[in-house]
Amino acid sequence: MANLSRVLFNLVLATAILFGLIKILSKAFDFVARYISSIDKKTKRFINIGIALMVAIWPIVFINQPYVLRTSIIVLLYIVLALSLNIVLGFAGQLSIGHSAFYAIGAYVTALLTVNFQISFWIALPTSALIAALFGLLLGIPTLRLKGDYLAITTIGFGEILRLVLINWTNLTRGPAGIPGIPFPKIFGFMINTNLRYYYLILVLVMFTIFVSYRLLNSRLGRGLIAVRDDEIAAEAMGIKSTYLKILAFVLGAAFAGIAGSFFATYIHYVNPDNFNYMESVLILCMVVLGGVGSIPGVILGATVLTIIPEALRDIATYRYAIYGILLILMMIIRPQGMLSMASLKGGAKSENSGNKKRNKGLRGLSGS
Amino acid sequence: MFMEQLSNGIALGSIYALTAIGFTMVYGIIRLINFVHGDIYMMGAFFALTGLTVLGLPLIPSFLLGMIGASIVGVLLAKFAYSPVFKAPRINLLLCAIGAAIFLENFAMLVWGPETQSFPTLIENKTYSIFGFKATTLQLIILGVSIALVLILTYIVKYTKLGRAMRCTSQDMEAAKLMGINTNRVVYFTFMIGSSLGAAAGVLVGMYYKAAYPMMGFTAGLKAFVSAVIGGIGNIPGAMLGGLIMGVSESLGAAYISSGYRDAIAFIILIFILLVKPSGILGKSVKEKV
Amino acid sequence: MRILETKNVTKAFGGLVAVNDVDFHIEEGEIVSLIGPNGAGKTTFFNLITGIYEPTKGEIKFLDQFLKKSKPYEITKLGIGRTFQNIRLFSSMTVLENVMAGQYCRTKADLFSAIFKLPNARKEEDRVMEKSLEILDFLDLKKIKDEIAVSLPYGYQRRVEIARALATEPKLLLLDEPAAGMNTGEKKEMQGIIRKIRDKGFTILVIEHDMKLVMGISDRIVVLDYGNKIAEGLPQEIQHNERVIEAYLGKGGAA
Amino acid sequence: MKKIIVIAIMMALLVTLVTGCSATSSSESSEIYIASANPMTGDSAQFGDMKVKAIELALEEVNKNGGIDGKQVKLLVGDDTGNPKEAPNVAQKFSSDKKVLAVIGHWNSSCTLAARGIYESAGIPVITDSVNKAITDGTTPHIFRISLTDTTQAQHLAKYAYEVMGKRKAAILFTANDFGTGLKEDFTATFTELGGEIVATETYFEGQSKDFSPQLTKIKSKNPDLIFIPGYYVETALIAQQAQSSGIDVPMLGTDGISSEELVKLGGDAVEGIKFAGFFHPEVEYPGTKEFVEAFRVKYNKEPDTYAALAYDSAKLLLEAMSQGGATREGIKKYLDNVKDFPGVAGPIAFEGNDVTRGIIILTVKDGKIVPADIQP
Repeated sequence: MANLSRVLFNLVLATAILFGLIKILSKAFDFVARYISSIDKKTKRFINIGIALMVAIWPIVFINQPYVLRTSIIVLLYIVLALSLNIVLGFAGQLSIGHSAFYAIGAYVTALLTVNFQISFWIALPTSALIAALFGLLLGIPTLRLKGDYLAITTIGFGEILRLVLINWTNLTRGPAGIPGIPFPKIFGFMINTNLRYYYLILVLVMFTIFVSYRLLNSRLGRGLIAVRDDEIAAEAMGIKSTYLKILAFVLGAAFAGIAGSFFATYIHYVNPDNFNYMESVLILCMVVLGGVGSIPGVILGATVLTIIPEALRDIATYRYAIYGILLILMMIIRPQGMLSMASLKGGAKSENSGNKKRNKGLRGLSGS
Repeated sequence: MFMEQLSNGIALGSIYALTAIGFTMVYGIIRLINFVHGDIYMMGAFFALTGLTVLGLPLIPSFLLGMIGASIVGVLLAKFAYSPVFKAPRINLLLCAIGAAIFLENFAMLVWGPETQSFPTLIENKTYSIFGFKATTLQLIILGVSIALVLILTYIVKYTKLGRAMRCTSQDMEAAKLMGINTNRVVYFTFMIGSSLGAAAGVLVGMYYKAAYPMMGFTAGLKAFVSAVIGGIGNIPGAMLGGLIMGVSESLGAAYISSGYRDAIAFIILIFILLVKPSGILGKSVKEKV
Repeated sequence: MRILETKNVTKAFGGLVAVNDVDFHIEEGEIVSLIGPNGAGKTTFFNLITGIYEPTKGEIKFLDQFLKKSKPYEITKLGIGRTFQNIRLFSSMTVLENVMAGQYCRTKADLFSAIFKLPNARKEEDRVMEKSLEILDFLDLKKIKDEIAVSLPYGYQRRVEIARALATEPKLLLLDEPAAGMNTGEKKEMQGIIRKIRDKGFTILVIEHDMKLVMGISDRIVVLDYGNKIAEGLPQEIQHNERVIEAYLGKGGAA
Repeated sequence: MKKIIVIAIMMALLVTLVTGCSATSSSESSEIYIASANPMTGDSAQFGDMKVKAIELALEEVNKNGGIDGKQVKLLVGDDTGNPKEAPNVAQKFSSDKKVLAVIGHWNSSCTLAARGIYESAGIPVITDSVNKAITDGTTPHIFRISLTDTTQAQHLAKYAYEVMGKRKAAILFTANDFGTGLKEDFTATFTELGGEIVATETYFEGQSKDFSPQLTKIKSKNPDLIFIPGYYVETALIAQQAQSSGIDVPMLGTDGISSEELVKLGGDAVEGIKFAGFFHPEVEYPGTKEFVEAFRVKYNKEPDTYAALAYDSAKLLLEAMSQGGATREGIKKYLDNVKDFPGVAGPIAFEGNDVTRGIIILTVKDGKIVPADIQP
């Protein structure tokens, strides 16, 4: 008990620092969001190209720092995962806390295909996505009737059942021992076997995920999805078939999680059921919510921050997750809408978190005109 | 073997039930999947253990220390972590709960150390056996406490003024506020009761297994959640029923199907029940008004 | 031509009969008002037509087609658009996006062509934009098209809901209390809007409490009370109908 | 105004934090670093905790006597959370940190398996105590194992059960991780080869399962004459208690995973008579054993367990390697390759194909104390 006071002191100090930091950053995020929503299309394109260039040059700058490279790769991997959940949660509004199941399926399919059948990674990758998507369909159909908390617990259940199957079906998965020795991917004799090459591989996958997310969001299907998320009854009354869209979201989300899993398997060269537990799903969920549900730049930021923070805190090993917990709570209190929320990017009111409160923004004068 | 497995299941089920009662009560009032419940349960066990070993208190005061300590933690959480986000979307509240759970687990690890600590033996554990059913003293105590708590809580919620205030708050917090109900107090009170129930479960289970460790709440919380949902989330007798169903099905599943799939069996039952009756066995379904 | 016809439509919630044996019809190009005291079953009747509830008994026929067990989105696709009494705009969308979402059932680009912007999807997307802007223009909403819809004042939100319903290209438009909560000026404006829509060739069924508005726009009025149809006729007839007055003012109120 | 003050204070705190961090990392020339990569949070945190305590003890002793070549040896602690996803990050961090000369760790086999490639390509020597046999398959010559593989241990135990204890019908209750499954399979193979029979195989999850009554009831109905429990002490203590209260009176045999004082603390009289493998016991004395146990007790008020002893030996071995082979990664590796009869507190150490060459001792609980069994293999 003697260390109780020390622990409390450290944690209170950490809370105070985090509180200040988040307050300051919150202002910064508002500023960024306002800026993004104010700029025109041309500048936007210019900035996007700038960011893309920076991301492309990044590993070359840090080529001699494998730790930085590795962390960057993990960040990119989680960006794919968070964006995949964003399709389910952010676009369709379905609270899924079993997302790591699809991640696991992708990883195991790739591991099994490449190790047991010596099939090329380039075939294993789409196969993983496809099979994960199939499971997405399998989960999506029966859960159509369920909403909110009930859906959440069912998806947790699905994740746990899958993990138990991975542990117990030893003939196929080798059980808890996992599958080691997943080979490096090869393309036309060119082997992806360094951090640098892996970086570009996952970067391509990230770009693809972002591309699909954006195009989906700005298509008729995306509008339908957001409509279902915002108000399912109104959406149905507008002729939107919510069941189809919800399943579509599950399938797409699962497919991208499968892609992430496939990359994970080939990068770590080892899969094991422990990687894909419930906490992993929770972590992905946190990334989406902290970043801003539905907002693509927000989710990317969320994944980046939540991957880097535990790395940065690794030196204070035992305090690491206690501080992580405090961070989650503070974020939800100070900035419930997430770092870069969907509405703030549209230039909407910044208090979109205030639920059903109707917002009036300088339009009073127009009323009754 | 069947009778023996059945009594194993009931014993286990009453432990789940005990944990699920507090969980379901908080859900019933605040509509919050309280991911922290398992960790409150752990805190309760550790507070009581501190009372027993460090402070050298006897059993009953230690037990009370566990309940009081945990309810203070619960109310502090409600005040500083939950109530600021009540008005935000549900998912924020959920994340707050997840954050608090991660925090408490690691806080306990920092204060009490990561290792499993042994609970001293305080009650002589005898085995009783009737018609092939077997039970130990502690199992009977746990079952008895669960049933007593269901009755007491049902009484409080149904027949007292406070219970009425709780039900009002659960249906419409804004309206309850307008009707002059101090909803903040109701919320804190709910957390206080819920947390002390969680702690009671933690202490009893700690005594039963003679062990307490920082991660003990994780699985317990998840099982409580599942039990509560099976029985009809928010429904107090339902939690008891759900816990027993879980315990028995796990026991029989481990015995006749496979011990490796034991936890999966609980989830399969859960999913099956949700698909047939999404509001749980004793739950009432709520339709959205158009 | 009878665009919509119901026969003996009944809806019971447990023991409570919300809509009882209602026969109803609406001709193409008409504006019909559905009135009645609170709790008379008007909104329930709307929900029956739009497929949110399934009738306990009776049948609904829309354009020679029986709506039996049809889902709301199927009915919308057939050509019934609606607004809601308690406004249900898509809260994260701008005005324009809300209207574009309304066009969902009139488009058919699949996932693949939507994501890769194949020619057919591109063309469709352009058409949706064009059409939405046209509707916004028609309802004088164009200048606020990029505002988040739910952040607008009440009157505008109602109008956006109508715009969204029009975007589904309905043959029959159901308006559930379009003027609720509005001041006199706004009500007058709403009256103009409803007329304008009818002049474009839409058939309109309105639920409304404001008698002035109802009398001003309706070709025909149907009165519900406790789920029963108690009267039907031209505005002047309804104004003097004893049962209607009784229903509104209670027994003895007619005296 | 108030806001500005608050922000200013936050900034000041932040600045002190940042400068504080960089200050600690700037003075490195006079120090040598080794690292511990073990679970410090999560389900297995207690094991990492024990290991770090033991390593710190070893470093303290050396530093008190002037360090290595006048340089103080410091420990960097990395948390792998027992999760194979995190382990490679820890490995990468230590590998790319040039000042880290060697790593003790990864307690979990899955973590070692996931991370070993990174250590190997960085050429950093690692001493692990995880047991999966694939770790020393020859592809990673920088990874040394100071504990026995699960296979060797299982073979020793199966022989002991069959030949010394004279058991013929064994039931197995194993923890569903790579350690438990590995031991279960190898034990089954050897035991049946010798002529014994496995009558029941049941499983559970470490850190999650607390109720074992269905498994035990099932085992009871098969009438075994031995229950083999490959797992760790917390669950084993619970299993023993629950077996006792459900009336099972069959001898139990465990692995090195339960070789800890905590077993007796948690299990009470239920674990009396249980036999298990160990690599270390205070009463099985080698040079330094007594002093180590005494120092550990004084410093931490705890009994050192097998993991602590092995971690202590690992640290001592690395320190010796630094002063003998030079304070470089390669120097340490070369020393480890050739070390013969290094006097460890858990017995002399030499490596053969990167695996330590040692036998097991059989321990048992007698009168609430862990003591060596009467008959050793």
